[in-house]
Amino acid sequence: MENLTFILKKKTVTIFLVMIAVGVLSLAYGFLGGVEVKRVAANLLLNNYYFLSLGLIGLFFVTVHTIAESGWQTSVQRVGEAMSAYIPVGGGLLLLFFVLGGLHSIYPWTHSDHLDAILLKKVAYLNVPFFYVRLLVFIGVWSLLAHYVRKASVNLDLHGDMKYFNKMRTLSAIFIVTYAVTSVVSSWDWLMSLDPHWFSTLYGWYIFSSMLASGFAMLILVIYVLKRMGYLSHVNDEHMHDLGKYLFGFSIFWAYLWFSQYMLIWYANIPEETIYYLERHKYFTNIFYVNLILNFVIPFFLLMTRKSKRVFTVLVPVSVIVIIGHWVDLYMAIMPGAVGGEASGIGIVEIGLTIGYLGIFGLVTFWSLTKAPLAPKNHPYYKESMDYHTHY
Amino acid sequence: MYVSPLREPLIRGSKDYSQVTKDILAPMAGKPSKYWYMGITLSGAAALFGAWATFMTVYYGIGTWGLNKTVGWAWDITNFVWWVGIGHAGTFISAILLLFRQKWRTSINRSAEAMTLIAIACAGFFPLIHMGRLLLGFFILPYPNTRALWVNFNSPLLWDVFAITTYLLVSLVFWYIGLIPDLGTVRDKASNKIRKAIYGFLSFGWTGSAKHWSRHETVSLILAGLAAPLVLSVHTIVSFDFATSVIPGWHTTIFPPYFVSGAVFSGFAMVLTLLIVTRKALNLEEYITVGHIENMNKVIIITGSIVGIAYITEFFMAWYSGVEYEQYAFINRATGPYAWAYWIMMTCNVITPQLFWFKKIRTNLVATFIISIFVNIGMWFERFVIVVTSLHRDYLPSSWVMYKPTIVEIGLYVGTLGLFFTLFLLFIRVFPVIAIAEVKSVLKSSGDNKKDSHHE
Amino acid sequence: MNKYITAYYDDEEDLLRGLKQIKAKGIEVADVLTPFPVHGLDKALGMSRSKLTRVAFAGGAVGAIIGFGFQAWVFTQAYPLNFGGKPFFAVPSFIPVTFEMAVLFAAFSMVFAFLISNKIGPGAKTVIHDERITDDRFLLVVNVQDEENAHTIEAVLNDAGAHGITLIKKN
Amino acid sequence: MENKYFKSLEELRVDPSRELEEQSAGDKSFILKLQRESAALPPTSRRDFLKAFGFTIASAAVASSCEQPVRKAIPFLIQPESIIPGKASYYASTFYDGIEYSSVLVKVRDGRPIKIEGNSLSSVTKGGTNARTQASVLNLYDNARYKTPLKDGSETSWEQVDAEVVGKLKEINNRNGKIVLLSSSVISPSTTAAIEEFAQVFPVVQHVEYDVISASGILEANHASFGQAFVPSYRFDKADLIVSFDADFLGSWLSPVEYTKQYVKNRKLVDGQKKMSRHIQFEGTMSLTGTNADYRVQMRPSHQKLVLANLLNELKALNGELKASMPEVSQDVKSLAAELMKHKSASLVVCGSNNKKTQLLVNEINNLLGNYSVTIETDVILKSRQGIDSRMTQLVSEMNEGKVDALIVLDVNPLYDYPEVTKFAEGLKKVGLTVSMPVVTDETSAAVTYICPDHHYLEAWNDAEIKTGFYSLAQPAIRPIFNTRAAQESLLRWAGNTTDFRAYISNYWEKNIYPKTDGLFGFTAFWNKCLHDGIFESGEKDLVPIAYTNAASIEAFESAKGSSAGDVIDLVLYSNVSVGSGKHANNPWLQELPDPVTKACWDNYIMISPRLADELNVVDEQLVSINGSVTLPVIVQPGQEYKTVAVALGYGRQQTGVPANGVGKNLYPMLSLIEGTKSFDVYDVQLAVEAGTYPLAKTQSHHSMEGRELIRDTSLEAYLEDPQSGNETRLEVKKHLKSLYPEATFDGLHWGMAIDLNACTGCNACVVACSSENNVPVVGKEQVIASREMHWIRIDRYYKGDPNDPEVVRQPVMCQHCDNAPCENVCPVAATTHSNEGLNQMAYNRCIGTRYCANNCPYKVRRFNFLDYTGADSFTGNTYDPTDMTTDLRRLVLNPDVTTRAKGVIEKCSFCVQRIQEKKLVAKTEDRQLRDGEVVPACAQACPAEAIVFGNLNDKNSKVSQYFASERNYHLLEEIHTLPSVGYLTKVKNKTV
Repeated sequence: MENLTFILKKKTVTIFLVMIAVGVLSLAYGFLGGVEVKRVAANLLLNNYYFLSLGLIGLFFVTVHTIAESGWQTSVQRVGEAMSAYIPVGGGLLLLFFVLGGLHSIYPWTHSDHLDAILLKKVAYLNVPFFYVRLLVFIGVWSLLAHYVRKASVNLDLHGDMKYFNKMRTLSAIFIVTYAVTSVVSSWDWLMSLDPHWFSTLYGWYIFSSMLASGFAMLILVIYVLKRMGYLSHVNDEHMHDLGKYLFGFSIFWAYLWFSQYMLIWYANIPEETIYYLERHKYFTNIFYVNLILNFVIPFFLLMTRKSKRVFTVLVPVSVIVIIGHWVDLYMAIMPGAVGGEASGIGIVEIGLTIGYLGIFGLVTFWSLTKAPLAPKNHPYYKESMDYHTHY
Repeated sequence: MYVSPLREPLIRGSKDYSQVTKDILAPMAGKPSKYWYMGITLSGAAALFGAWATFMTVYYGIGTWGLNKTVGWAWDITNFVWWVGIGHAGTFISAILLLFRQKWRTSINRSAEAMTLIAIACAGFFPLIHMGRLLLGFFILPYPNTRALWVNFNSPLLWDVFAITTYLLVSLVFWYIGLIPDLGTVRDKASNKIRKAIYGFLSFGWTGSAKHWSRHETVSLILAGLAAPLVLSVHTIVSFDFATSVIPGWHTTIFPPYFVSGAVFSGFAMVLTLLIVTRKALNLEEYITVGHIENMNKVIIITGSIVGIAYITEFFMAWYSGVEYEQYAFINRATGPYAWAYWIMMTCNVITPQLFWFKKIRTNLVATFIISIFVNIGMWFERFVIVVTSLHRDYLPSSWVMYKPTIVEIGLYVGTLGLFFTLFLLFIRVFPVIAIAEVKSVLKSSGDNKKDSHHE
Repeated sequence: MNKYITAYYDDEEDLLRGLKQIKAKGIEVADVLTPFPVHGLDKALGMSRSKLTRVAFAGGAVGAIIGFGFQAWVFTQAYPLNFGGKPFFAVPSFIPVTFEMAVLFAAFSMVFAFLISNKIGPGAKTVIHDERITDDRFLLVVNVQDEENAHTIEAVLNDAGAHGITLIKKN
Repeated sequence: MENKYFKSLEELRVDPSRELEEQSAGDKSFILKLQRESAALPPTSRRDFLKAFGFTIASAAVASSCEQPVRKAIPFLIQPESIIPGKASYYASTFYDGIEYSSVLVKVRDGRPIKIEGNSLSSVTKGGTNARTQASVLNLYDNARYKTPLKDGSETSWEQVDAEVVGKLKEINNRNGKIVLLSSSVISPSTTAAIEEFAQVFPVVQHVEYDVISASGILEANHASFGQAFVPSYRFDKADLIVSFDADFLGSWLSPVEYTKQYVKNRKLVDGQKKMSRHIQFEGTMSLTGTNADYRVQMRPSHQKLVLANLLNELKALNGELKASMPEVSQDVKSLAAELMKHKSASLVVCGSNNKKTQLLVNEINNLLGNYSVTIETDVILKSRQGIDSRMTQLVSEMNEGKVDALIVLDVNPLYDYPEVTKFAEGLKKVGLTVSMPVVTDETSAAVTYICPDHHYLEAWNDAEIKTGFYSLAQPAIRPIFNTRAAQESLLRWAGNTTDFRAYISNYWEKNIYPKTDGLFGFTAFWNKCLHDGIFESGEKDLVPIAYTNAASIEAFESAKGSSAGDVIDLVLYSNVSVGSGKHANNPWLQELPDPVTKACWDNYIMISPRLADELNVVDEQLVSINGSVTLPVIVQPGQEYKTVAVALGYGRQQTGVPANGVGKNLYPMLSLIEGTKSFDVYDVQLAVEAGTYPLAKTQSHHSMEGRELIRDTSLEAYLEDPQSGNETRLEVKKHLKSLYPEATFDGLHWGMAIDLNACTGCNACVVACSSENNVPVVGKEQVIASREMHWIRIDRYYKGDPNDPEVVRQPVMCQHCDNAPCENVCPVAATTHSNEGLNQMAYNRCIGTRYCANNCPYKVRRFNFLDYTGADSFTGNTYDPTDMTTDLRRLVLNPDVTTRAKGVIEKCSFCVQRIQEKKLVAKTEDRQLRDGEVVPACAQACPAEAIVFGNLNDKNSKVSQYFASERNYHLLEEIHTLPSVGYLTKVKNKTV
């Protein structure tokens, strides 16, 4: 009989706390060790955005399958829900970051005395009060929906009442619709406006695809860790195969959007657009290609066969690579605008802060896992998930 | 495989395998109904109208259309993109839904794929006819010639040639591979010798061997895996036709996914339009159930909403860009001389499908039929808005003009509609409209008489 | 002399159950002909997974290489032309055609491999044992060495609930 | 390399004495002899031509077909000496159509003239041409030309005509009847001599000069002021302040090409020039000249006299005289007077009125300002306007009274363009002998008994003295295509003189003009030089009999004081830059040439002010009638004075060829005759809105730049302060001009073009020149309405500011030859690529007509052959040619160096690549580098304002490079990084901001 209740061991907590400590130390180093404030701020933004997005993808995973009336995912649904527990935490951290000077330090448009003709045209949108209004709306709506979805899911398991199942469907639909808009707009606000002159209509979806791939990689990793700890024995090869296919598919999807955006800008060669890639070509040449290799080439070739998606020996390394890869992708999105090519780099601050945030994320996720049985046995489709074969 | 009792059965009525065979082969047997004759007369007449328009275009030139120095593409490319979009549903249903294991696809994929093939044929007609020198159209192929001149691989139109050809061939193969076992069934059920010989030839000697089935499934799955990115690539490349340019309203990075989503949106709408009629006419209500229609309606909501978000994103980004040309292009769309087209597009594509949030509407066949027509209209106007309103007022106001279609252009469009329905009407007489073997494979798990005891 | 026995089931579950019994008796089932792909049949018959995927991969790789290589050759070696100031080696421009070629080659190589490995194709001559196997019958084929063997097999099949057990001689 | 100027074909004939020597030289000379003998046979003098004719039809067919088989080819059995196949010769000649003059070079390819270029040796036109001059080569191949002499409409022979006419003339002469010779102003000294000789033989001959667009007002005013009727030489280049009252001197007034040259010279801010004249235009309708003015003041024509009187009054006051009292006008004449006073002796006031009294006021104003002998030269007079209207009026009365027995019409068309046309027609019926000598079918010839068709000017010998001492010669560039005879020769023959006119001219020059030289090298050398150069400028002066007297002006001033500014609607009848007087209306190039102001072609229409349009509640294309007699569609014209409407003359031809017949309405009958003098301004007309609309062909329908910086302009003041002014954006744009891939480099040549927007007046000469050089098809009215005109170069015209009184800016736009061309990228078949000289090339053969390039061109300069406009398609019977441009005769004008395009093919400006190649070959054979300015595209060559400069951008010293380096230079839509090879220099207006 499988172990349904997750117990957070002290050892695990300690590991996460150590990671958090590493983060705090590197933050301190960043401020005291002569690293440019901009660079520290940009790193805080990067990690805040990254892990908040991973949490959101967790929720996305749960809700999208709920409205798709899909059954197989119920076996791993709790993991997605647990990831979504990070949303209020990450949202709070992000808010804190902006309030404590992050906004002013790296967003050129917040400097009202430096606005040029083009930026002046955008003031109706790019202004500090409106920015905060949007920020609060996004974080608030996400956190609330995460909370209610989770609540409905737990209730469904507790009471097995179809009322909760329907409620969950409704909430999921609301989240999907909201998230479709907010993920796009938030990426404009928090990332694209770092290069305030530049614009690309695809940007929101591109960032979303990036987060989607890394979110699924994180989901796989958490499942792997749980399985290593002896949980989730009901999750079999078939489920991993499906998750692997997602990772494979979303990596291709990301590459598709990356190519679409790059090629179209490359092709038309209009200066107001090409400036974005010119900066990245000039100062981040290696990272530019590393990004493609980590996020497309490696997952594409390694996850192509059926077997590789079913064994952890391939799936886990690829997931780790993809998580690093999309961190790099975000790095490429943020640094040139926020810090500039010459002042950027990858050093203690970058690595340490990421470890720190990973610690927070892990802690919150695993803490959340303890709050409900790992298998939602009363979910109406749970049985389907258990009797699940893919013969391809 | 276990299926939750919550799920609605995909096949209604208590049926055994033999009954399934009989039901699905019924429309192929006997004499066609008088409605069939009326239909084919009407669509044939429309196709003849198109043939006349084709002659006019080829003989007298593109001058028989309403194009001018500024608007170089209008109905031709609008129709092309519209048809290509429609041609996305079949492969989407077969490939992507297969990958996502949506069993409800089995009842609709055959006809949707056939519709796809016919739609691509209709679509492919437009890039050909739009050439000023159709007879020299073979220049577009990279063949060795005396001047050692190749083609321009930078041109999205050339990518189109590769994409559309590949898509047509792969879709055809995909469709036919799926059709082989069913053709075996037709062959074995044929009472007449000639029929037997023909279907015997077409069925490639299918025996139903377990090994063959195993390979058949592998092939189907890999083809689905190949067709899924292919279907994305086709409309992506079509979108590149516009997005690579420098024309405001054309050059925007969101086009690739937005076009794909719009294509699936319009494709599903056309599938709905066809199937709502077909299921009734061919008595296939038990196979193509309201549940199927509802599922398709859900896809319509999703893709319609994605398209809506893309419209709004584009509009916002035009303002946000601060580029005056970009801004004007969008103001002109919404308020310029073609604003009516824009608002038809907005109403049909963004507002109408939202009605499907109501279960009552998305399970109502009449409402679905009407909305599917609306979506078809809206998606036509979307392409019209993109092609014509962007071109007719671009950078230099001195060249701004208006465009009006001529009877020849209308003829070409009506002609392809005629061709489309003619071929579809022939298809339902010649091939099984539902994948017999696939339906049988889900009959036990998702039929009305499924055995709940199974696989405990 | 080549002989074999055919027998049929009316339901795939009976077939799978029967197969288990037959296999347990050590009788090798040569083939099963079904009207649709029966889930679990390949396992029950002990078939290995198809290698068609490898053909597809190889085809795709060849297509991609040909596609990319040809474009690169045309633009840099055969006839370099200045198109709007784009570089001759215009990699982003080559991607779409490369992709399409890869898909085309992969699909067709696999489909041809499928037809060849199954020995089916336009005008292929195959034996149709029973016209209802494409309708609602699940037919077993068991090869027979001699008369005695045939009886044993017939008995086993009968036990396993198969109908219409027939011995067929082929010359 | 300079153009090679050849003498005529006839001049190049082999000296007969050499023939004998050659006879022994074997086969080759025998062949030569055969050729000469055949050429010597009387009727076969046309054979050389026919050979060339046959060949050229064939080559036109070859040239015009992309894949058609050659249907007919007649090879040269014997190569004519002066024709090198594939190589063009240039002959100097003179264009004069009775209205306008240009000294020209005629480009002849394989025996046929195919292009007119300006002759830069002439100090009158200085190499400039206008649209009509450029188009005149097509008149040579007019389908509607008379092909033989005719009597009562049926073919006859010259002998017959000569016999009959001479008989009748003698009879009239004997009975002391009256023979009238009706012509436009004759500027040819030899023609004048011939007419005199004719008049000597027939003393009853009276010569009446009838100018369609007459200058009677000036002639008569000057007669009153100076004692002689003449048009003086205006010097716009010497004036720092130009004030024009309704004189469209850049478009149609007197000598526009000459004036454009002068005007622009004083306004071009290049090569270090910092000075610029100021131009103030008072006018009612929006004229080409008005749109170029620094200040444009609206003035109703009926107020003109009063405005001038007020101005004179103010000037007098400034001169210390007592200010007379008179009705005031709304225009600010006071400050104008002050400004004029500031520029005393350096100003120029001109007036387009044909009223003697008005012109007298102008004379007095110029006199007060001391402009005579400075900006108005009275000792060099313009001879193209000598006709006094009242003489014609008198002639018509006499005809009606039956006093005229014979009327010989020398290529004028009063039955079309005389105001009281019915009266003339009535009178004509009463004339016993009527003879006409036209080139092309016209209304007058249709009503006469004898038609003695004249040569086209490219087939004929002629001479001219456009201004005192400025002589030029015209020589044939082709043998007469039809059985025509020079009009002068007809007159001489009737007078009993059988000398051919070439000899006659040469004799005349030997006797009368050669003596004006120092005579150092003998007459033959002089004659050859004049033929080669096309011109001879003697420097002689024409002295007026008396010094300026202002008595008549004072009288005019006194009478003007009594007039008042009425509140009526005035009608201005103007001649535009395309069909002009209507004489060349049968020229498809001109019919399709969009008006520089309205951008409409293929019709005339009523230009109406926005205010009046609102009052009448009419919009464009609404039919409106004038005085109940003429109904035309309206065009709402910004800048039009509130109650001034205008309609172009020159339309409504009924009896000429296919393109012109029935196009527009004839407005000549609306001209008012005031005391026998034509008034082109008709006061107090009644407008009535009629039912229905009428579609007009316009090549531009949107008139605002929508705030885009397409045409950049500034004021002179701002420019002097900061040369970058008006072009500040460029600095910003240049900073951001970055590319994702290395910019292409061009070693050797990199062609570029710079256009000085300050110089361009919008006269459209370049458009016709381009069509002529590049075989641009004419598509006809319906296709222009469908926005399918094919012009490779267009002049965009935008309005800025108040729609009731807008500023007008213009910009010639052709293919920008972008180094990052969006069009090239997208052609699937590689039909358009970039050359290693920076040219954006089109391979017509390769084009399959997807039109993708045209869509993706941000400048919209690519043109598509929507139908088979040229007859070059592979299908037969589908040619779309509403203007008969594809007849064998018309096709002779095709330039064999440029492929005619088939149906379904994209075409566009090539920077005249054929000219580039030609000059490159010349440089190569001469083993040297190309020189700057050696390659001149057709548009640049034709431009009378020298606004277009072409050359090698890699050569930093080239003129185009210097233009590109100018602060004023910018590129159209530079911000999208197309890297155009065409630059524009900002427009500078001498305006106080």
